[in-house]
Amino acid sequence: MAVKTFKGGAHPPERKERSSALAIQRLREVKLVVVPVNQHFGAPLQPLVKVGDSVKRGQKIADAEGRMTVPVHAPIAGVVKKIEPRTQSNNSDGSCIIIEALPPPAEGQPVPAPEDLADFMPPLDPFACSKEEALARVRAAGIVGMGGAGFPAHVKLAPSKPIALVIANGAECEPFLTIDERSLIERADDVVEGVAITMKIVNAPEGVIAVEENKVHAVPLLEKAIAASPRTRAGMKIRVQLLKTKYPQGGEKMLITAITGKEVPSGGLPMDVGCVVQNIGTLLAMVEAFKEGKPLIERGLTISGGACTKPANVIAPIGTPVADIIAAGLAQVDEEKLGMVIYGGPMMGVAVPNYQIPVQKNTSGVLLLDTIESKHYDEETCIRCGRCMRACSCRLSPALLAVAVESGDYKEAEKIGLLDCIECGTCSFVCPSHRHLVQRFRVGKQILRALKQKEAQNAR
Amino acid sequence: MSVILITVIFAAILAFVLGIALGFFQKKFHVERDPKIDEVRAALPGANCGGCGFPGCDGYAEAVATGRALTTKCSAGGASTAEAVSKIMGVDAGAEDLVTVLLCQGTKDLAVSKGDYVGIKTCRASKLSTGSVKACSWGCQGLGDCVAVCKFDALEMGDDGLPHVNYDNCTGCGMCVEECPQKLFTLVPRGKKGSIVLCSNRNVIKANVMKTCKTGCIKCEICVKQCPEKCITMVNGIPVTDYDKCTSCGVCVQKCPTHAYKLLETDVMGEKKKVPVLAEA
Amino acid sequence: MKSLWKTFKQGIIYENPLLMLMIGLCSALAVTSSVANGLGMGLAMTFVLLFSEIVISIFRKVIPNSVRIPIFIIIIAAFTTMVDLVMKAYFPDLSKSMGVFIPLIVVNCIIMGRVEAFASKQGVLPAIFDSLGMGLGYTWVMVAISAVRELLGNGSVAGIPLMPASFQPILFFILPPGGFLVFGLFISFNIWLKGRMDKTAKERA
Amino acid sequence: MKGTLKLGITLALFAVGACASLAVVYTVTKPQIEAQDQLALEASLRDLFPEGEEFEDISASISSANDAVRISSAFLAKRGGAPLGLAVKAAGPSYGGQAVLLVGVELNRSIAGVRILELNDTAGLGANAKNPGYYVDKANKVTFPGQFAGKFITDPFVVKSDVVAITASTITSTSLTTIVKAAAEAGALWLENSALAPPADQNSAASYSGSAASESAPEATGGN
Amino acid sequence: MPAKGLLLSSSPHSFTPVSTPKIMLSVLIALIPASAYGVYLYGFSALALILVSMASAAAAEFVFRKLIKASTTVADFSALVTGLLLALTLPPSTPLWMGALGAAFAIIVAKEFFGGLGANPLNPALIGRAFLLMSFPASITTWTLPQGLVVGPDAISSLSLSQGAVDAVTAVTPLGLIKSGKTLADVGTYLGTHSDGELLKQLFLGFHSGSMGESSILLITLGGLFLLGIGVIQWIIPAAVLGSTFLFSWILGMNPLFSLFTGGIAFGAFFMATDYATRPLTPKGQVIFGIGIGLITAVIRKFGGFPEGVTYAILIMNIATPFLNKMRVKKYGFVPPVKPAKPSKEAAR
Amino acid sequence: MDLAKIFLVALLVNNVVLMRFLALCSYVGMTNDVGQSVGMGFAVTFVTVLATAATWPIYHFLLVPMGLTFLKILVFILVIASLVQLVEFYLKKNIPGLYAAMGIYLPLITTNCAILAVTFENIDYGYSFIQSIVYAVGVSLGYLLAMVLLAGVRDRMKTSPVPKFLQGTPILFIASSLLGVAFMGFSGLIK
Repeated sequence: MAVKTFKGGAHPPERKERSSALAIQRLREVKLVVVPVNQHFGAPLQPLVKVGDSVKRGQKIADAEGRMTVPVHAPIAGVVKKIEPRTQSNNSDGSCIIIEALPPPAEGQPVPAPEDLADFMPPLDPFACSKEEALARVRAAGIVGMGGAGFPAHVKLAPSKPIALVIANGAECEPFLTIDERSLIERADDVVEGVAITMKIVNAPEGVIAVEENKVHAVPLLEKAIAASPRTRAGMKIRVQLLKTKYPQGGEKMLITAITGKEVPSGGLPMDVGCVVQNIGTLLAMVEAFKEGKPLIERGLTISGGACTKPANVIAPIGTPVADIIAAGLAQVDEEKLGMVIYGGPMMGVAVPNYQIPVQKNTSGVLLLDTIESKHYDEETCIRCGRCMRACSCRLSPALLAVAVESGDYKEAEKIGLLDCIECGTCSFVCPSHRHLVQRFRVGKQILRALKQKEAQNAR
Repeated sequence: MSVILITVIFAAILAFVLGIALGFFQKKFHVERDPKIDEVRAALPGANCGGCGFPGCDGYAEAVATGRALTTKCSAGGASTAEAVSKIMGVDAGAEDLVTVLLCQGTKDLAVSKGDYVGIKTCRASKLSTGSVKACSWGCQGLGDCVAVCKFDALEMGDDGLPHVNYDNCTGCGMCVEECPQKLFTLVPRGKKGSIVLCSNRNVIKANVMKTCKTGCIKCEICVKQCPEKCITMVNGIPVTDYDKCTSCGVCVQKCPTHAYKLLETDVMGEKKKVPVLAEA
Repeated sequence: MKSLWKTFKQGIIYENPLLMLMIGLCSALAVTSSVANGLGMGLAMTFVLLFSEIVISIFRKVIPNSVRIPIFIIIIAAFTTMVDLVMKAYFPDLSKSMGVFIPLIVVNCIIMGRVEAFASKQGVLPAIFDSLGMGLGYTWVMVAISAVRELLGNGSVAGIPLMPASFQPILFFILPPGGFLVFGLFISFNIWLKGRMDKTAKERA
Repeated sequence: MKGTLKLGITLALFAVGACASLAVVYTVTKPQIEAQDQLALEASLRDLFPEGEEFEDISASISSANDAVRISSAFLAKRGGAPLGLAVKAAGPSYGGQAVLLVGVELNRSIAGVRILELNDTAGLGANAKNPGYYVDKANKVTFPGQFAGKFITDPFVVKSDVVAITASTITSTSLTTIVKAAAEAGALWLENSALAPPADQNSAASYSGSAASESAPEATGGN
Repeated sequence: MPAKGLLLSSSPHSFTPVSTPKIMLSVLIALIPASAYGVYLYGFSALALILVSMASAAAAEFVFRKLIKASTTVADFSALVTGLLLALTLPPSTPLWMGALGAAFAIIVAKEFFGGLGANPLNPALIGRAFLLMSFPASITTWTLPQGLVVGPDAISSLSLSQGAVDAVTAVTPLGLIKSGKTLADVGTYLGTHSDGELLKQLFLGFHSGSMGESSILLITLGGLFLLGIGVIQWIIPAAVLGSTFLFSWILGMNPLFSLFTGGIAFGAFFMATDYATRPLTPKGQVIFGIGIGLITAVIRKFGGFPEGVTYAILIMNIATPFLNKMRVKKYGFVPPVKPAKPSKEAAR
Repeated sequence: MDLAKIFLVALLVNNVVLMRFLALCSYVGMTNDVGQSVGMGFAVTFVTVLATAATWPIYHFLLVPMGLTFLKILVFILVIASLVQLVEFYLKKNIPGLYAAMGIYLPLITTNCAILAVTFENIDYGYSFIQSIVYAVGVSLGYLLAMVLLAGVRDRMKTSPVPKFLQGTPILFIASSLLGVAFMGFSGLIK
């Protein structure tokens, strides 16, 4: 099989060996969950419950009107204790619904019936129902893109342009993270099924499961699953594609370019080149939503890092404080060595002040880095070596862009592609002077957007 | 002798022709414009040296007259010209004399920090990346965006991690108000009397305020209850003084359990500015 | 009298045309490769400035505003030509080494600037002091720059060898790039000096 | 229109005043300026031919064979009516622009001396040609132009061979040598045509001993 | 929960092990063969020149940064690189104090005045060399013969070269000979070779007079290839410089191989033109940059006042760098601007 | 001297700003950004050529026959000043588009010593009319070149940590010095 890739990028140390062989564990006992009301990219939601309400597992607890919204469901059965602002995994304070689990039935008391605890939707056959029904189900299940910003899945699955290819993003190019790899190995059938469902909904003739070379051992399993799938027997075309191990191979745009050779136009979406890219976690959530009627109330994540003495791949209810996963013994941390906590991968994740912060729909991993791994450097002056320019997967010129941003020349910065930056962090990674390039671009984008907004207002 | 004669005749004719031509062209190609430009232009030396960064004296005069340039840019004319130009332009600039006040007292010792921030040393960047370096989401980031933007040397980063205002230099231009990502600055008239809360937290969980900052407003509303003039109201979680009624009696300042209340005339702008906040509170 | 002295002092340091106002730079760099040239240029410049300011100050009330610039130009050009002629007649070597820069005094921003800003508004006496202050301020900087350049680039000052015999002249300093460098450092030095003086003045106040 | 007229008249009055005074200065300095040029030239001429009493301007009748070198003027030095030699003022290109040289030619077609009138080459390098303290032959204190004195026009005039170059200034050396040679040849030709010098084939140094004959050109021992 | 403060920063949180000192160190290593050969050829004086120049550069940087109360940056080795590069472009017989002065000038005026590493608009080592060339033209153009090189028997008489002291023979560089109107054959005679091929071979191996940086094209190329191999420099600029020098020399009627094997063109192509701070960043800009250097070098060698033009060619193209940086590659997904682009909503995973 | 030689010498070898220090006021003042410097450069080119075309005939057909060559300075500066004024009036009224692009630079040009120097040198060097025009173009394009190059360097220095005591004008002169060093490479290029 030909190994495909894109131009540019870098190869940070993978560090996946720590957790790649560990089977996914399920966290069963949860005492308390902190569910952020807003976990998607789009308009804010309103809580549907109030303090003191009893909720069932899977019950909708927040929703809003509008296309760019996705409801949130109770991950466990329990009682709403509080609704108040808490720190979320993006470091900002957001309204959270705090649910305390029902106490385990005392001895001799009747165990509550499952239907009293859970409130799932009826199963739905995606291959038999209409497209509208399927999309409604995806939204009702609260599914968002589980890899990145939390883009509503039902919007992504209703493109305005014809789709030729569905790509399952199994690249998992971030160091440390192995949850997708484990999912590919342990749930290959479901992954194939998820691709098939997606293909059905967007009416795509072909599906590709893209896997980086460092996960080549998952390929035979996937190929077996494809061969065994009733969907491929019914004529659906699904295949596996190996990709070179390189960061940011899992970036949506890079993935599309690697597989199809096409480039997503600046400011455009994957559908502009006839592609839909789905995260592995998202595919699994969709399968569950159709098969079991189960909304997105739990997700898999990797807990790893140098200070994590016992790494793990776990499935935990959304809203579980990571500290509770560790307290439950699924993973262990050496407090002494702990230097940094990151929600997400080391390249794009967010450094947070503690690991009390709950798991969210888009939390693919939690890294507990030791003090050596978390060494950050002070900036030195740019020596203009040009490494960032060769590494930039978007063919931007980070060094020049940084100069434009620093000198406040936002017109120039926009011209040379500030808004095209996907913030993958490759440029900062390769910089020998340890320039905080991506951070600079983030700040620059914020200012540029504000300027443009002002301009638009003035124009009016 | 003939040389002198020829010279004189030549010069007379040349200059006369030039004079007529200039006068004629000036009339013929006359273009209406703001008389203020001409006024400013007249006050400038006319060296057209370009030292001001504008294309010639005309360019600079136009920039000044339309408010695009400072009145002090003419280097050829020096201080006297600057004065004259300011006089022409500055007559109607008699706005209120404002100064800036920082609405945060979260020094390094009093406010709890969230972690050790590494990255670009600007407040905007730290806020974007960490939410807030301080455990208090509303607190001063202490990285001096305000100091950097101040053109008048009126702000200085103190050792306590907060910017300090030098009220002699502050012109109330409002650049810091614009720049602060936490919106912690406010402009008040110079010499204003009355009390003010030097805290901006709008934390709805009162119990958490004390965990993050020892001098934060904990929304106890003692000030509202104790004020003899009844001039304090809670607005959006922060007590606000009605300066029409405030008599600077100082009751709120004394009663405030976290020392968030201060008197503008003494504690903020007065001689003994920044009375150290007691840590035991 | 005190204000006259102050006018004079302005030009020497605080509003030094070369270092602070940064006008009239061309000649400051072009002819400062030797002290003789620098001094000659400075004095020629002072002469033109002095007489232009005097004449214009005398006639300031009869000059119509709309043609004042051409009239100023005529007066300045006349004095410049005189200097040019006199130098050609009596200092032919100096005149030759300064070449086109003597006639170019006419477009020196210092003269036009001072005439417009000062002489056309003030009486004769202040104008004299202003022109002397500006002219000498110009001259001392010229001499200082040329002294540095000549010393480093030729080992001598005003033609007198000062460096030990083993000194090898650093030609860079009498070549054009050296002029730029020395002048840049001079400005930097003056800014520092002025900062120091402002500081002490403030402390004293 | 009346205003315009008034402006014109005012301007004219100032111009008249300024120009009149200028004209006065001009008339005063004019003879002095003209005298300066003449003085400088004569000083050089006398320097070349110390015995010369009068110098006849023969500029009109001389021309250069070398296109690059222009003969601007030439003077026949005489003593008591008898010709002593010819001084040729020649201009040609050098490193930093035009160089003007005055070359004295003896009647025997050897070079009486070379004076550099104008040279704008690099200070410290090519400009050393006109530096009286710079010796190409330090032992004998011979300057660059000084080394030409006594050379015959039949000599090769090749830099780094029979002409010693100024250190690190081969171009200046070559350019100046070319000018000297062209001027000397033009001068010798004129002398021949005027029948003041013997024809080329009869050239012999022994027949005439010039003032500079004792200064022999240094052997090529220095420089690079 | 942890009592101590954890590190908070913006992503990425992982960094390459490559650092500025390591890059500079690798340049120093790449220069070792050429320097060592230079020392072998010219002996102690060359070694002393290298050491003095490097020491002076480092000291100048240290003292200057102390004076302006900035952080000390000597530890990044960049000053040492500048000092070494400068020493390699000077005649081995340069007086030591000149080397020290040039290195100090290069570091202070050309580098630190503009803000230090990465901020200098022109190559400091070349500015140092140009400064010395302007200031002491005689010394900087006085070459010595390598130890053991016996110039051809008729060389002295035919080329009128004079001999001074026995151990230090003043000499001319091959380019110097060409500049003074000699032919290739004369150069061959001078170096004691008998055919053009033999001459080129000798030039390539480096047995002729000149600066240490122009002696052995072979060793310089090896150093350059080492830097290319470890990714410190990229191939575009050296290729463009060498290619265009070859081409333009040929067009202007010079022996193109001779042009490549003499003078500092190889040294300039690999070590000077690739200087990070002063070369354009964009590939297109680099191509034009390299071609410009080749063209100007050939033109100066053919028509200019200097036998060697690489120094000035690189400096002149350095000035053009800010403009060449505007020649960018089309960014990912570039669409010709019809309407203002909208922000991309996707983030890489 | 052929025309190409005159042109190249004026443009590169004796660059008007970097080697001859003319027109420094605008060189320092107008190089804040590249666009501005280009505008100024072209305006100077235009006026220099115009001034040369006007002063050369005046000198040779008016001043020389009348024996008034000593009035050269006065007449030339007056002619240039009036010329600039007239061009400005004309542009402002009739071609406002061009005026907006270039006209704002015109007042600066009256005191630009490069222009006056060119007109003088045309006389001193004894150039013919055509030679004078070529020389004028060469000099003014040399000015444009220096302006643009400095603007480029300045643009780059905007984000450099230039030591405090050199910030502002001093570093401009030092940058010019280094540009001059590079331009020394052209010396001797044309003999």
